[in-house]
Order: sequence, then structure tokens, then C-alpha cells
Amino acid sequence: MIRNHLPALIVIVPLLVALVMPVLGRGDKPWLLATLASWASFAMTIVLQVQVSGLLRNPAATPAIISYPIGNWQVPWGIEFRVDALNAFILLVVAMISAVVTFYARLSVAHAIPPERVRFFYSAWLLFISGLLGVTMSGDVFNVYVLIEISALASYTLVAMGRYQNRKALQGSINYLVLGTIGAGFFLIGVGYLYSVTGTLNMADLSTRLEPLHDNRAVITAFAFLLVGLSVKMALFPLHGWLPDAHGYAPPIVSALLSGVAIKVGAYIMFRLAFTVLGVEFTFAKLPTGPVIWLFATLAILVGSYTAIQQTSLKRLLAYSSVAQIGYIALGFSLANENGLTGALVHIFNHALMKSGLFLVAGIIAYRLGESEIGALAGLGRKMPFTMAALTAGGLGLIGVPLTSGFVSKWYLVSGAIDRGLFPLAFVVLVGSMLAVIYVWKVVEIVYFRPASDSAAKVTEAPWSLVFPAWILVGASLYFGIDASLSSGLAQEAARFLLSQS
Amino acid sequence: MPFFELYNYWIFILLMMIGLYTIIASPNLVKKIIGLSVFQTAIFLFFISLSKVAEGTVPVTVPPAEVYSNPLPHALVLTAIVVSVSTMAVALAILMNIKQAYGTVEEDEVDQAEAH
Amino acid sequence: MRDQVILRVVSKITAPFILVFGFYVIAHGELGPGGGFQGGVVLASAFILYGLVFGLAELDAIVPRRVTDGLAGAGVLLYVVVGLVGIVSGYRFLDYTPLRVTGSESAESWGMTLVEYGVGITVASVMITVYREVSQAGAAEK
Amino acid sequence: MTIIEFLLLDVILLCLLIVTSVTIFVLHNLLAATMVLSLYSLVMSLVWLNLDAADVALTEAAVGAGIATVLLIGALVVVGAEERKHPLIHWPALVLIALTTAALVYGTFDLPPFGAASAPAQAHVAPEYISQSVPKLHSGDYGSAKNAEDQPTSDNFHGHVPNLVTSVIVNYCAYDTLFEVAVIFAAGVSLVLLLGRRVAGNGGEP
Repeated sequence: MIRNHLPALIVIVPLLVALVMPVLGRGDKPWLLATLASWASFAMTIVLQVQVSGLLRNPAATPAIISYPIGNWQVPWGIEFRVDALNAFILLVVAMISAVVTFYARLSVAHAIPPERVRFFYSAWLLFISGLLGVTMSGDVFNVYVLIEISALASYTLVAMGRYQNRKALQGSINYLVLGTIGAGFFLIGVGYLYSVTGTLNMADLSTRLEPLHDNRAVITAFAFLLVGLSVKMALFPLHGWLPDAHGYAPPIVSALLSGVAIKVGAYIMFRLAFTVLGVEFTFAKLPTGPVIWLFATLAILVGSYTAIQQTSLKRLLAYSSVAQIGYIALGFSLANENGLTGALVHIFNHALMKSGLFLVAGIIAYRLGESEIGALAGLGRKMPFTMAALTAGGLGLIGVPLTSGFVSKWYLVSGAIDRGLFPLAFVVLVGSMLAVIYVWKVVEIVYFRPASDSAAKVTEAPWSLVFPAWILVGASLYFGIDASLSSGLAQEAARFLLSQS
Repeated sequence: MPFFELYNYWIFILLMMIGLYTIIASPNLVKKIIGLSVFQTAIFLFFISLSKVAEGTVPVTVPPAEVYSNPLPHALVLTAIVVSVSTMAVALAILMNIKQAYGTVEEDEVDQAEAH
Repeated sequence: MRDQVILRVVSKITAPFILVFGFYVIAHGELGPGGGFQGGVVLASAFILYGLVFGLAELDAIVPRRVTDGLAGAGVLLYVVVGLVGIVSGYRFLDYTPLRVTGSESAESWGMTLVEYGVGITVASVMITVYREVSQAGAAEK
Repeated sequence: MTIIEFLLLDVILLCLLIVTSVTIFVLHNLLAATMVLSLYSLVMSLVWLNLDAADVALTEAAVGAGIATVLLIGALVVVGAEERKHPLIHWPALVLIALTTAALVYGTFDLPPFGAASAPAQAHVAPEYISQSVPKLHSGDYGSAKNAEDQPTSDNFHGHVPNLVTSVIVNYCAYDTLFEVAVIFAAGVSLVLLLGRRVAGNGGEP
């Protein structure tokens, strides 16, 4: 029975647990329930992925599309969950990262949040996850808005919870809130314009009814506003201003989910609207979306990486690096060919593993040292060997060294750029990697080649319950660098699906 | 004449822009939140304008009428209003924390306090 | 305001009427303007009035924080459970068919009514929580 | 009410909205700005009433003029009600707004005329909402998007809810509404997290 209701249950399970959180007591029970809920969602996502993907079935088949009309109302009247090769893949990323990060959360949250608030923290945490999972599956544009807003609302609060370490988290949170709400407002205007010329909110129905309307000025405006709104949500340059403070000062597990997953969900909606709702023809042939996005993507890569080099705090460095990495994803999007899209999608997967892993490492450091200044890491290479090895391995992935998963994504991106004959873009990817070498080396050098300060002399390796989950993510990112057949296979399937939509 | 066909849309744009201007131009964070409320409410006006049918009535079928205005945008706006007031509540709670931490809610003063 | 006898008496007398009116607005949503959200706000206003007149401590005595915390979740929970009934009885999520009132011509369903009450319960409890937290923060400031 | 009366009322109320929203920006006393904001909400709810959105108007009056005002006043008690004087002209903002306005107005030229009964929003999907004859699917299974079993059943939902807005909210858009309530819950949780229980000796804490 459960097998037939996965799209609904994946979202409902975390929501359900979030609801009972406030009546739980102190102690580990909230964490335990949250972990169970997030792993249950993850398990269901895997089953759903197998149901959808043609690659995982034997013999390999074309990917299925699963439609789940909520309340049994016929589409387009009712709201529909629609899972295809694209969002099954994104869903897997969201659920996987959420599950591992929640598993890690226990000590980190107990360290960062006053005990009487922990259960409310997990409640907001699960609402955040539930919203992200829902956005990924929803086939109704207004429903997407509502779900984006619930995950955003929860994340504003979660970011503000970083104030117990640094009051700047509050400033980051309010900026994120104001910009995020304006972005959501722009998205809503886009939805309104589309609704007024088509009379529908369902994505599949929209795409058929928009077909004859490609010259309609209202549709062009709607697309522009949807794009701007989503660029705010995914922190694409130059609308990334909220990201460094929000991701840099939030509690580490919140940064891990924001940087690893939340901005990717914004990127996913962009893929969804551009390819399956409006179509390649409209987005890339009629409008100059390609050049505009690759311009901003290039700037994001260069400015983000360059600013990352100048940071003195590890978490802010990682945050600026996320600005650059979103640039790579947008770059792949703008190429709109198979290799480019595969690169972007597989980078969503790979970067989620690496960046969430690295933020978990930053959380371990904050747990042990109480701060995340890079200078404080001096000499920790010997004191905390496993943690620092994870930091290094994740950093190598950000650079895109061969045999790490970062290399796989950049390989596809470069081939995508060359396929289109856009050699400067291939060059930008390489320059971005060079800049990443500088900011990663800056950290690695301090960790391994500087003598430990007096305060760091007594530091010991962190508990395994923190190091192990961080290593699951970093280890997975290494594994998918060596054997990329699963990750890039699914991404390629999704890319082909997107290109077959027009 | 396009004016009578479209003026409601243009007013929504004007109101929205006044809200957006308030958000950007006011350094006071509370004022920004007020601006945000003006901005969002203006977007809702757009949706309600879409639902209006000339000579239509309130979409309640008791007593029955010939033409009803479209109930769907009404339902959407009801949801969106609730979302917007929830966002406002969270924003104000964050501001109270900022006041506690920095002693001010003027954006530039908060920035200055951080620079030192 | 604790010395104001008239206020105290009047608010004690009106509170039950406000509550009844709140439930009326929730139930009336299917017929005319109104519904769970608006009714929930009315319900909460009865408690907020009580809190304004008698003070936060008195309000906490009638509705302890744990009760509002629990009810805030319980309202949404009721909604989700109605949805899950659809799944369990072989339909889909949020399908109200199994909750139909049998033999009713208008096919009125329990699903719709329960959902409206779920909304009302959550809205009322959250409004009370909001009032509590904001006025407490204001009191701490003085 | 004739068309002319309707338009006249609409235009007058919209002008009031412009006046109030500009006043909000110009006022430096935040308490006064809050009051004008609640006036803005009230006028807005009248506009919506005039546009046949009774439910929305009622909610906006309760939320915008009620809850939002109370929240703002509560916050102003803590953060202070006086805004520091600042120049009214902010050039980057003006440029940004000019661009946004241009884009939005450009789009309006292809929007269906205001009030047109033939507009797509009125002609597609909406008639079934109004007649409450939305087809209902039968099975609880899925396999592919076009499942043979997923034919609409003859057993349509002919429940007749007089208030069509409620009918849309709790039936066809029930999922939106579920998450709308979840947003309210999230706001409650957020407030407890952000403000909660910082006064010593509060009751009810385990």
C-alpha cells in the first residue's frame, strides 16, 4: 500500500514528526525521532527513484513519470505531485543530505542551542526539510510557492539560532528574510502573469497551454520575474548578497543543509520551469537566457572564488565558495546541451555531498574549538587527524582534482562548453578551479604546516558520532569521483529527459 | 482604450513599487518590514484583479446568481495572506533579538557596530 | 487593568460568547464568508482579551503553555490524519470520500468539517502563543 | 451597482491606497506608520470587497488591520518607535524600481482586459470550480502518468458547498491549505525559538 503513496508520504512523515516535537521533553528524544523521520523519507526516496529511473531497472528502460493527484481530483483542477527523472534525482539528493545531517545533529545542536529550545529547533528543522522535499515533487506552481515559503520561513529562524555563537547570525537572518521574501514575491508575480494568460497553475497543463503563447509579452515578463525570484532563492550572482552572512553564521548543521540542498532546490525549479514548462525553444532560442545566465554564472564563479580567498573564517569561506559553485550549476544550465545539463545536475549531487560534508567538518571544529577562524586551525592536522583529513578531501573535491567527484562535474561542464563551441566558458571553469586551489590550500597549509597554538595543544579528536557522518558525505563524494556511473548515469538520464521535453 | 482595460494592473504595479522603494530606501529595519507588507499586499491585489468578472458577484451560491467571480485566486490569496503575516511575525521576532543584541534596529548602525 | 471591576466582569461574561462565535465562524465557512482561519482568530481573541485584562500569569493558569504547544501541532495533525484516512482506506492522500456522511444528499463530508476545525485549532493556539511571546518580550523590556 | 459606480468606487479606493502607501514611506514615526499601514489594509479590503472577494476582504481586515497591527505595536514597544531621519531620494532604488516597473508594464499589455469574462483565467478550469463538477479519479494506485485505471468515475463529487472559495480551499487546493496551516505552526515554533521563555520563573517549562 505504501508503495503507491510515496510522493505524499515522503513529505508527510517529516511534517508529522515536526508536529509532535513541541510536546516532547528535553534529552535526545527529539533528535532520535527527527533522525528516524528523515531516514524514513530517505528510504522512501530510494524506492521512488527505483520506480522512476529506467537505469535502475533491469533491463534498462525509459524513465517513468509518476503522477500523484492529491485528493484524487483530476489534474489540472487539483494539485498534483509529479515525479520524473529530473526531480527523482534531486529528491534523492535532498533526502540523502537531510538524513545524514540530521543523524549528525545531536551533539552539534546540544552544543549550539539552549536545552529548553532543542525540541522546537528540531520541529523547525523538520518543517524545513519537509518543505524542501515538497518543492521538489510538486507539479503546481502556486503549491511550489507555498512550499518554498514554509521551508524559507523555517530556515530564517534556524539561521537566527546561530546568535548563541555570534550575533551576526541575526543580521544575516533578517537580510535573508527580506531578500527571500522579495524573491518569493517576484516568483508569485510570475505565477500570476502566467495564470492570467493561461488560466491554469498545473505545470504540465501550463506547458501545453503556453505553446501558442510564446510571443505573448506577459509570458516573457512572467519568465523574467520567475527567473529573478529563483535567482534570489538560489543565490545566483548578483543576487547572492544574503548568502555569506546567512550561511556563514548559521548553526553548522543549518549551513550544511542550506548550502548543500536549499539553494539547489531553487536551481531545480529553474530547470523545471525553463525546460519542461516553458520549453527549450522559448527559453533559449527566443529569449537570450543562455548568454545572460552564462554572464552571471561566470561572474559568480570568479567573484565568489576570489572573495572566498580573502575570508578569515572557515564557514564564510565555504559560503563564498557556494556562491561560486552555484555559478557552475547555472553555467551548465545556460549551455542547454546534454553534457552541460549533465554537468550541472551531477554537480548538484556532488557539491551537495562535498559542501554539506565540509560544513559538518566546520561544525566539528566549532564543537571542539568554539570558533571557526581559519587561524585557529593551526597544527590541528595531528590533533584531529580524521576531521582534518575530511576537510582536505572535501577541499580537493571543491577544486575538482581528478579522482574526486568535483572533477566529474567539471569534466562534463567543460565538454558541454566545448560542444557549444564556447571555449571561454571552458576556460572560466579552469580559472575557477585555480582560484579554488588557492582558497583550499590556504586552509590546508595552516592545518598541516603551522605549529599548534597553546590553546590547540590540548585539543583531541572529536567524538565518532560527529566524525562518522561527516565522513559518510566526504567519503561518498570520493567514491562518486572514482565510480561515477551511478551519479552521472542518473544525471544524464535526467538531462536527456529535459532535452526531450521540447 | 487600454487605460480602462488595464488600469487596475498599473495601480498594483505602482503600489508594489512604493513598497519595494520603502524596503530599499529606509535604513530602519521595522520600516523595511512595513514596506514588505505593502509590497506583498499589492501582489495580492493583482491576483484579486484577475478574479474579477464584470457584472459578476461574490462566489457564494446562496442566493444563486448569473455570473460569479473566479474563486480560485481568492483561495490562493487567502493562503498567501497567511504566509505573509507569518513571515512578518518571524521578522519582528528577529528584530526584537537584534535590538537586544545591538541596541538598535537601524541597518547602518548595526553594520557599524559590527565593524568595530 | 486588574483593578477595573467592570472590565473584569465584562470580559468574563463575554469570553464564552466570543468562543461560541469563533466556533460558529469555523462551522459557517461552508455557507458564507468565514472558515477555519478566521474562526481561529476569533477563538484566540477570547483568550487574548482574558490575558489583557487579568495578566499573563492568569492566562497561563487557564491555558498552560504545554497545552497551546500541543494544540498547535494537534490542529495540523488532525488535518494530516484526515489526509491519511484517504490513503488507509484505499484512496489517495486528502481524499474525503471515506469520510462522507452516508445517506446525505448533499454529500457533505466529515473531511471538510474536520479539516476546518484543524485549521481553527492551530490558528487559535499559535495566536495565543504569539500574543504571549510578544507581550512577554515587551514586559521584559520595561 | 452599475459599471460606472463600480469603476468610480474602484478608482477612488485605489487612489486612497496610493496616498496611504506613500504616507507610510514618508512618516518617520513608526507607530504612525503602523496606523497608516492598518488603514492601507482596511482600504485594500474594501477594494477587494468591491472586486467580489468577500472572504479575502474579511481575512485582510482581520490580518492586516488586526494581527499585523498588534504585532507591530508589540514589536515597537521593544525596538522603539522613532525612525532616524534619512534622505527620501535613494537613487539606486529609483533605478531598480524604474526597471522593474518597465518590465511589469510591458507585460500588462498582453494581459486580458480587466474584468473580461472571456479571459483564460475565467474560461479554463474555473467553470468547474464554480459548478463544483470537478471530475474525481477513482483508484489509489499509480504507475505512470496515464494510468488506465485513473479514469474519472461517474461518482463525481457533487457535494454542494455554497461558499465556492471554501470549496476550493478545502477540496481542490487542500494541499496548499495544509501547508498554509503548517506555515502558521512554523511561525509559532519560530516565535518560541526566537523570543520564548526568556523571563525567569515562567510556568509550564519542564
